Amino acid sequence: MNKVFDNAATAIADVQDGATIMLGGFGLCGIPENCITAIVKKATKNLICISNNAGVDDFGIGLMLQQKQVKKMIASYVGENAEFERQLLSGELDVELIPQGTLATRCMAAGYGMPAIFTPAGVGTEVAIGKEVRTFNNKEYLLEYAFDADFAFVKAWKGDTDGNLIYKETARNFNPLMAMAGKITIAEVEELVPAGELDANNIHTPGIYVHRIFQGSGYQKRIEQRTVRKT
Amino acid sequence: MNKVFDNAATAIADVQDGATIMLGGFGLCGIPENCITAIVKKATKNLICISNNAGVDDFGIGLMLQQKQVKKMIASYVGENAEFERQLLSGELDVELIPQGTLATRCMAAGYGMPAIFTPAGVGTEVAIGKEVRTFNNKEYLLEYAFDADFAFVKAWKGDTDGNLIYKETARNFNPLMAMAGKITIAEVEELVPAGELDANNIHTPGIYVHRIFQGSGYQKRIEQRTVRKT
Amino acid sequence: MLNKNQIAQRLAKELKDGYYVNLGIGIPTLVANYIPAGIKVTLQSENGLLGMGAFPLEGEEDADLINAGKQTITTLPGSSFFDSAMSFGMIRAGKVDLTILGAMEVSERGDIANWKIPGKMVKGMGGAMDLVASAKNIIVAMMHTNPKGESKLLPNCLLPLTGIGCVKMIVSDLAVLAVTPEGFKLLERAPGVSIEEIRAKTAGKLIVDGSIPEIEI
Amino acid sequence: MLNKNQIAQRLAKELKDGYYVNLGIGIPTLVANYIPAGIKVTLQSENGLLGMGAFPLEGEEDADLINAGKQTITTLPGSSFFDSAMSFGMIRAGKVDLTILGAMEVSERGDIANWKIPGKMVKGMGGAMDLVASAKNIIVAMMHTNPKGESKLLPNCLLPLTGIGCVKMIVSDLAVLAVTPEGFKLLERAPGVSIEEIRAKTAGKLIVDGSIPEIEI
Repeated sequence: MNKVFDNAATAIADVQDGATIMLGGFGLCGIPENCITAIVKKATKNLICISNNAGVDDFGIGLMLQQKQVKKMIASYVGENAEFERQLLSGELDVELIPQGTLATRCMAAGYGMPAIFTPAGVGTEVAIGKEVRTFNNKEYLLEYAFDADFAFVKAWKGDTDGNLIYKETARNFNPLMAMAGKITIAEVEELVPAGELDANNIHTPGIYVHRIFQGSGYQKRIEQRTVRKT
Repeated sequence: MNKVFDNAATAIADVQDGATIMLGGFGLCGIPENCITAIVKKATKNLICISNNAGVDDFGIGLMLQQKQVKKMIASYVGENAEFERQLLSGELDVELIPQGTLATRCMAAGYGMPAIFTPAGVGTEVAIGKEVRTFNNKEYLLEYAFDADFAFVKAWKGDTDGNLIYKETARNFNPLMAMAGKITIAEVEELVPAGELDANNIHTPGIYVHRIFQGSGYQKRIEQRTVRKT
Repeated sequence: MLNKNQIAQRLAKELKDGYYVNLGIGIPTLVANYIPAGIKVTLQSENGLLGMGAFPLEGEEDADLINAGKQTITTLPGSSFFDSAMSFGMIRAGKVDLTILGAMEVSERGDIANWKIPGKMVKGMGGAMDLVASAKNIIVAMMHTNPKGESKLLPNCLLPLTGIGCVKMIVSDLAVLAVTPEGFKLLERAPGVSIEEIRAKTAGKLIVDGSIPEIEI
Repeated sequence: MLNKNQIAQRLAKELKDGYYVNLGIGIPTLVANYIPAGIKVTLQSENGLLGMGAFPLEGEEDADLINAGKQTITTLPGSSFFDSAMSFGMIRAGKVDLTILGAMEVSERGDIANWKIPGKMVKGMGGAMDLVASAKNIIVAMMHTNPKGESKLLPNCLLPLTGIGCVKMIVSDLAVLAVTPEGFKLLERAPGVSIEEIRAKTAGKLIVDGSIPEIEI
């Protein structure tokens, strides 16, 4: 059973038009750059994308938006992205905005075999419209369902040939959650090592959740808000 | 704000009769030995204990049972424990047996601010009696509530003065879940180091969940089923 | 009639390359000794380990490294540790491809009873209820009859249930059977065991369709 | 009238030793510059970090280490990284002692609107709805009026809500107010600002009880 693929193109070769894809990352931090490049090249259409953000105009999911590959975007914050705005206002793009913690927990629910979870986020707001509200200990919660995604594209720092993953710093974010949630999870890593080289005690995503893995290349790791202090 | 205590006795000094306590560990692996010894010495009574197992006759929670400190035990498997059996059959001890995954997830729910979760475990069995059953995608699930525990006693391998914890191998088990779930979480560690010495990328329990920490001593780390192979 | 090791050998034929497998206590544990050459199977231990290896050598036991039966074990390259919530999370989510466990009774609808005998000391269900409620592929390994000679394959379980409608296959000392909507379907019989004997020792509905080959191990 | 840094300074007085704090974008971020000496406050960033430090020095930026505003940051000793589910888990579970965030409007019942202006491009709520629905202690930092001079402290929010009945306190350029069952209770006024001015610029119900001290920073 070989999980190792040569590159993004072969790893994502069976992603069909209309697929639902989760993409890890927060802003541009920890995004699956190679998978995105490959899906743009493959020109897969009518995708439903679940990701915390939608990239920027010329990077991340923004590249997929440029090619009009995305039919629907499920995200918590869609930030500064002119093409995104244009497609949304013109009706070309369907957008569902959901609270960030709800997004994270709906991913985790899928990975943990929980069909739905309760969260207080959005109670009393337009997010609650049409949703079941339930009171526990005098506090109201919304019932939110686990996501159902055909593929998850995640990016890790290190990975091994059994699919075990370790993320770096805040590039972890949604990646381990989506890795658990995808029906087929494709992981790209900065460094791929033989099974046994990573410390079993420090694995963030056990290989059972990862179906395909490849060593990525040419990472740009763009910084959205470069902020520094003087001394 | 100092979280560091000298020893178990001072860390558990305010545990009152009738308290609900979670105790980490699986069998005798990763149990909070020092806290148990201290609570036995303190002779606290009428405790409700939530733990996967109940120790053995002369170790672990078995020591608390010997002193008749436990009013109710919530566990998934209570194994070989003659005194436990005697107290149960005589009606001195109340026991609630729940599926192991339900136990784990009810802990996690408490730590994750989820009032209840859905699990298929126990559907159609006596565990389901009196519980709400709900169908999602043609599969039935039980509604199970988050635990509400006054204290969690957990055992880690390494910890720092900010309360960050790292567990070793399968001694992790329920410890990180109970650490998240306790209103007051008391961690005992084999090695306590200054904040900053542990790798931030490899922390299993962030210090925000840990209220008190101390370096334990005299760990026995008993093995329940020593099993070896020949060559 | 198969002995316990032979039952394990037959069960091992159900393993496929790439499978993640949870093996229960007893006969299922023995299956690890018969993983076919050339395939990779990763063993999950529900106390928080993927990649379980053999028992340790004398003197190499590690108190922090045990399996769900509390036995000292070792790990293989590529193993990972995690907490009990993630462990049962991956079980519930169907990431574990195959679960093999023992049973006291199985009904012709695939119900299983293996955790409690009323009137006896109850030890608890441990992770069994989670496993049987979650796994997509559950095989039971057990003796066809109990020590009194009574069938353990019943129209309905008499003991308190562990889970309902979940068992897909049974490998006993006498036979291999699939649990189908129509009842227990006889697939293979142990060498030297007649269909009549299996029929006599199967209290639930037994379907015998065509010729039944002997178990090959 | 307080400037933004003075608002942050006043907010910093609400910090207590041992607090875990989530600071929103804008004025709340500035609070980190005024943590009182002698107390320990740990900053949570909801993208998965406890123990956030200052911005990095030029040349020391790390693309893998950002805050929830996507800014490059550093960590302090004792920090930890975790995934977004755990991050919002600890927020929902009330482990974060204090959340300070900006708002476009706050109602006299503590409702908050800070994520959407109908007719304008909507960027999304990010983690704001989770934070306000979960935290036990929520303080809003904002200007008392909008650029048109209209009060942002209202009987009812006019903009789409982020959360209901959650704001406990407001620190504005003009005043410090508690949100009480009876309405906005004036606690302190900015140096040189009269109660009449605060009353004039507070559209929601304002309670002035006794003499109101000036804000000390």
